[in-house]
Amino acid sequence: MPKTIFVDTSRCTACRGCQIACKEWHELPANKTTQYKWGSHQNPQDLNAYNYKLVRFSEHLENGVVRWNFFPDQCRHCELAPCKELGDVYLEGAIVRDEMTGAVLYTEKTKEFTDEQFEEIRQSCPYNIPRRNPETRVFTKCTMCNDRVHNGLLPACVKVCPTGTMNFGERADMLKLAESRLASLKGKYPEARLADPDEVNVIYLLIDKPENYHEFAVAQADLGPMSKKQFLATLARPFKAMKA
Amino acid sequence: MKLDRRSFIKLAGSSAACLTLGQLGVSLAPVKAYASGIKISGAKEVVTVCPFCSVSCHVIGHVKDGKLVNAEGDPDYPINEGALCAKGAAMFSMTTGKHRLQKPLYRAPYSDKWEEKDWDWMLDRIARRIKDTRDKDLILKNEKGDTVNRLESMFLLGTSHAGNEECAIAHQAMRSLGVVHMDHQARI
Amino acid sequence: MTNHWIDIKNADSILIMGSNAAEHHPISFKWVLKAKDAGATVMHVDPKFSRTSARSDFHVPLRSGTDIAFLGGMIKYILDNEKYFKEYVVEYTNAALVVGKEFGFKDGLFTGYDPKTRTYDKSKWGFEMDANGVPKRDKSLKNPRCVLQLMRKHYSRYGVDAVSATTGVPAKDLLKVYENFAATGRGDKAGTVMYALGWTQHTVGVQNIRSAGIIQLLLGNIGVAGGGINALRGEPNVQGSTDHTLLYHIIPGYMAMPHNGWQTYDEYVKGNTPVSKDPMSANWWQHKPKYFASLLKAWYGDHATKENGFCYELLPKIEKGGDYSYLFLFDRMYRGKIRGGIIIGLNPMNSVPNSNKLRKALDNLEWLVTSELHHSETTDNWHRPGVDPKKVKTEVFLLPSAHRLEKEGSVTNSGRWLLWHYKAVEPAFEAKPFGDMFCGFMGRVKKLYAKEGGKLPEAVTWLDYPEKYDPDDLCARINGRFTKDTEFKGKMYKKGQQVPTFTALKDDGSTMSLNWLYAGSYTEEDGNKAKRRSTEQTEMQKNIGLYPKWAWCWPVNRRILYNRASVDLNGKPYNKAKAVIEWKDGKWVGDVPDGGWPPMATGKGRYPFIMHKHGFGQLFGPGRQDGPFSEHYEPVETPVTKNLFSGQLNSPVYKFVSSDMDKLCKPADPKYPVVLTTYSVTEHWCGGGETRNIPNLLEAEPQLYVEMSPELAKEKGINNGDGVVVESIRGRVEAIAMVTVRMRPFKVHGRVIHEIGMPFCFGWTTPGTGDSTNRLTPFVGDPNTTIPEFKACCVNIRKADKLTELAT
Amino acid sequence: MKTASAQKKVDSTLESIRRRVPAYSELADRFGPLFMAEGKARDDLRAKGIDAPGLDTARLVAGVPLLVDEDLSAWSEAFAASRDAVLPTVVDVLRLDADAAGAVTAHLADSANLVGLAQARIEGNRKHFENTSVQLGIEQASSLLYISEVVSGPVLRAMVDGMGESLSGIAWDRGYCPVCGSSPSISYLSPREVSDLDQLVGGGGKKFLHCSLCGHDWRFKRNACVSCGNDDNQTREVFYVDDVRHERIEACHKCGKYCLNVDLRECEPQPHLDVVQMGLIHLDIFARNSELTPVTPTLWNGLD
Repeated sequence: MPKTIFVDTSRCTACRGCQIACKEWHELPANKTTQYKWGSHQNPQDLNAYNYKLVRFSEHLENGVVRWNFFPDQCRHCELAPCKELGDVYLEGAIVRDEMTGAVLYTEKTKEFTDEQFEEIRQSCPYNIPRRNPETRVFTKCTMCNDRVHNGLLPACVKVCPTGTMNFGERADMLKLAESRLASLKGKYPEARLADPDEVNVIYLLIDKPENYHEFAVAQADLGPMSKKQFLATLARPFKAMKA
Repeated sequence: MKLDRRSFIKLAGSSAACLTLGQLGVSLAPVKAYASGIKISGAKEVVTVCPFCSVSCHVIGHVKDGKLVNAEGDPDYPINEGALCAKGAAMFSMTTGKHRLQKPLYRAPYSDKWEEKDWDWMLDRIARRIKDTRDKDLILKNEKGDTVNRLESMFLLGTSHAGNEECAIAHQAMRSLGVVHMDHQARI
Repeated sequence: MTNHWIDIKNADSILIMGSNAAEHHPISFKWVLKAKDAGATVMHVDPKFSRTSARSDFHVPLRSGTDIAFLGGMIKYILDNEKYFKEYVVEYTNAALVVGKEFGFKDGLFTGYDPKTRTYDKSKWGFEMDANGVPKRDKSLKNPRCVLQLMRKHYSRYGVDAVSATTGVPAKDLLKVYENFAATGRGDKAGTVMYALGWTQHTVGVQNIRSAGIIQLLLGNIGVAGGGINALRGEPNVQGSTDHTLLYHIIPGYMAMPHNGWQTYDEYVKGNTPVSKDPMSANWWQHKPKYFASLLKAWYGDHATKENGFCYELLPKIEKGGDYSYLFLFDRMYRGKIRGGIIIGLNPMNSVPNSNKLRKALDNLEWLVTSELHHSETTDNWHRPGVDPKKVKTEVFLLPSAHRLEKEGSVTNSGRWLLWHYKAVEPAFEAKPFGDMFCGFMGRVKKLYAKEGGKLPEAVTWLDYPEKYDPDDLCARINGRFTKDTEFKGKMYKKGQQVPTFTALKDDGSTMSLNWLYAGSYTEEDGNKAKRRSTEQTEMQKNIGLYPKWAWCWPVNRRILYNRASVDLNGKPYNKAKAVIEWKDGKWVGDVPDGGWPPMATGKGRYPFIMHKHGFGQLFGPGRQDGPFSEHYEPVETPVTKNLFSGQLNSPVYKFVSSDMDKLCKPADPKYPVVLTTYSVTEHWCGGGETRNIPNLLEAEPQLYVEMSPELAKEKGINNGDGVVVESIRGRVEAIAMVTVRMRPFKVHGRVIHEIGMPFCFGWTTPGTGDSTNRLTPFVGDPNTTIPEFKACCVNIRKADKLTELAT
Repeated sequence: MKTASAQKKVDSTLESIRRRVPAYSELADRFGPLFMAEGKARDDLRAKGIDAPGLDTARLVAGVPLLVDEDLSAWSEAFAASRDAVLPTVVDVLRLDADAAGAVTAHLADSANLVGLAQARIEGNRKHFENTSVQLGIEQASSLLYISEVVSGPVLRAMVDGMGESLSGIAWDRGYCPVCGSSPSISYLSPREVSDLDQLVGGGGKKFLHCSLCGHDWRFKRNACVSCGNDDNQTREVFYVDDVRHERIEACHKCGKYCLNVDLRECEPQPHLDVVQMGLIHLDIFARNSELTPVTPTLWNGLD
């Protein structure tokens, strides 16, 4: 049974403790950020080689009332991960999945992917997560703190969270928690939902429409009659991959 | 209630009464071998108070070899109950960050640089400056002839970062010198 | 805070106004949400939608500087709809007192106004006395000159329409807040007010808070669990530094600073000790001479004797009515009248208004001592951008100071709890506590005077001052000691032993104490109570979250001030479910009561507001500089030309200075049509010095921004992320536009007024991040406190052609 | 720490001990079955329901634990059930010779004897164990004490589980258990508290002491020695393997005692507190080498 992170965005206050704890645990350097042509509290602007985790800020007016949504974005550690499926086509074992924890991991070998292959793999991710370290060329993203988890420890972002937004445990337990939180919030927030709970191991509870959080809060919805699983599998087919 | 504490814990507290693994023929050799190969070190846990807002959350600092290695909310303080906000949680980096001043610095009039000095040199010079200023400017009587003993040309600004004891002696020092221009964060 | 952090959970209604508690006191919000979870309504009234708004039940945007209009409307609502707690109002407030005939109010001015001096003659605002010198009371509240009737008349002008047109808050939102909060005007409900700098930083700051005080007294919310007026004090030990008084106008323990009108000890005592002829009034300040004498005794030790007025004559005397706060200090410095000084743990070149003037003023010093953790815009002012250091004469001393974790001592939290912090590590590098610095130079100055003599040397040489900084000993001295063998309450104390409580203090020289409020905190019997960590409590205490054995709280470990107002005349709690104290079997149980007298009904009781001369909560507050009732005045820089409540546009008594750099724009100046408010950022601490140096925090909030509504952005042709220039009549600041729906345009006086908001945590010593926002703000101050008006001024904003202060 | 299933926790804790440090495999193999049997007995008793002892606040205020003076024969059925579930495994684990095993089994077959031993254990009546050992021909009284503890454990633990809230509400700041009076075998720092309250939740980290006999956990001051109450920063110390900060020795240099401590804020899944001690003997070795003695002697920290 894999491990799962449950992200309850209804509790998030955007304190960014998780974002900073992630950097500290992985010893990632600070980016030089600016507000110029950006103008947002969301900094850095996007995930990058030094930010595996980023709190996204999104706001809109709804009947004159401000809605301000916070979304601590990170890799979803998909049950069937398109990045891995596609990566395996080019270089088997560069992207691996830890069967015990369910973490999808980018190994040192990922530096051998070409830039085109990286771009395809990035495109294959329904959540736009993969990034590449420009110096080492290794792919980067959230590791679910796999080393910590193997030692019986919580991921750094979960450990630091002061609001109960970040939760971690057995997939079944997290699903149960997610469902119960959803049930209690549904009344007040009719738009409340879980984002792709069947496909991923980082499950977000949203209380507003997904597009009001972030373009990639859920996997793209217009997939026609195909199930998401089928879609992801299609993506990973060699033919399709080469065409892309 | 015929029992006192001593009697009901004497069994649990007595190692003589306790079975050992050796008595069961279990060998601890592998564990002892493992234990001899690991490094264990000690740390102190010190209760302090977060230096930011006036909720004054209590913090347990972990100190190893005289250095702060970790800080966590004090779960026993009934107000924060172990929680800390983002700034409080960053206290560790703030105390240890590279931005800290290392030595007393002196900038001479019209100079374009700082010079490193020692504390005694600085304090001697500051004391001289204060005394000269006071002797030159202390106003013993105002225009009406009232005794006022005021040193208007010297001031103290700050600080709510100081502890109560520091504030008490700061105030006492300033009043003895005649300082009346005195202010700090409470007014901004 | 009249109450304390945990007590917020007891509230039924929470009005957060002038505070962004969730972002700036995050842990306080834990208790807000605990109350919310138990059914309380949480309301946030603030110009900007913040994370506090997001977690409240609802947010009401209000134009900066119009809080009194908003609250005046609530007072009118409470009076018109009889929502006040009648018994409480009659028995415990001065509602029934009859005001003297000289008092009046006309077109924005109270009687006694002198336009030449811009001051009021407050003697015109006195109460009518009976033959015994006791204030006349009309408990029927029918007398047209009783406080309640005068108040009714005063606030009759604050109808919803005028309030709405002034504040920009739609009528329905006003009523939503009024109804909800006024519903606590009964014994079994409580409402609390949480405010911070959003209320104090105005030229009407004190009256903002007075308005809330009036509301809370009307609703019977003072002294009760879940009630009170709660200042969320921002700075780390600002409660303690106020109690121990790094301020010009008072001396430790909230006693007046001597002025030239009080030439002798006796004159001081006479001028400062209130006398009440009412046997029911405790008039606690009648004991002031004991506290004052003990303080002087602590300062001058054996040299202070009853015969020499405890060395009173050595003390400096301010000029009566003189102001020596930042505002006037920096003005005098700008005019070259200040020779030198000390700035520690403070960055006024960034965090005090009109930075351009201040920065120039600082150049005029001959010498400056600073003590900091790091370089700041103040320590390094002499080489700021655009200045040639070779032309700056100031001799600057910069001493590395110890962080709180690097020293031990006590601090006082917002709920008045005295808390000990232990030293965790040695100070980094050569840093030392501020205490070492003070002892270091004072010891030297004393020696110099002993050796060389000089002016009034005994003021320094006679000082009983520690040679080495020893926080534990000082903490004990703050509590106070007997200076000779003394019997107190049947117990013998030796000379040098700790006094057990402030009632042991005397004015005959037999006791010393650095602060009477802290007497009882460090005793022979219990040692240093700041170190207590017991969570022991009775069921009654547990019920409302009182921890009487955790640390200690001033005064006398009383956790909720004025708690005798939480019970009826028989000593029974108005709110049985959340009782604070109760008279049971001939004694008080629960919190430490405000004085141990039996309940009022016994005839041996005292009125509950013991710190006021007459013993009543002051609906009518004749002690303030700007009037006994609050009154709406526009900010000094205002986007409107008239005040809908009177002909008086601004406060008639606000403080200002008038150098060539203290310009103010005219009302509704077309050149500066936009309202600016300033605030803190969660990721940075105040002026930002510490946090700007933490790379990961700077990554998260890297640069100075200005939050503005999409409507204003459109009007000005500004896009999100554009570099902009914000200008006031005093200065210009570069920032990046952050266009956000969290800022809303206001409909004021029938037209749209825009407000923008900026943080003030960035400075030039962290290159590329921006520089002081306070170059824009005006240095005008509240007439009572001289706290400057950071929260509202007028500016304009335009797209920048190029950026020089900000990295792009 | 209460969860749905004690067995599940025992299992995952054993697995984690084996995986992390192979040197503990032999211990895990030998004692694993016993922990599992205890866990099962406890789960079964709890499922069946078990009466709670009376809660006398006056006694508690005076510092007298609940079960002192309590007549345990009211629970003799539960003791019997626990005996049936656990005893065969204990006999096996202890490698008792056939005579001793037979004698013990026969003696404990009478529930009155079973209850008598439990009662003697709670009341600290060591003589009773010595006398009974002699009668039964068992070499060491400590074996009988151990057997009695293992058999009583599931009953007392199920009792504590069943009392739940009422127990956590009592005020108790002493270093011994408010239920049975025993000293703690280990302490832990509580995990973060996530409730339905939409707020900054407590950061956890509260210290709880875990009773060596009945498994009750009670709150204790974070910064005080369990044994002597010393709360001075300078004379208390924590020790841990570098980078494994969540498993530590809390030592008091004033009284020379130590107690192991696990920081549950860091742990996922949460360990079984009785089992986890078996995997921390390397800390006991360090503590003993540093001239410290455990607050409570256990099978794991005797080290010979």
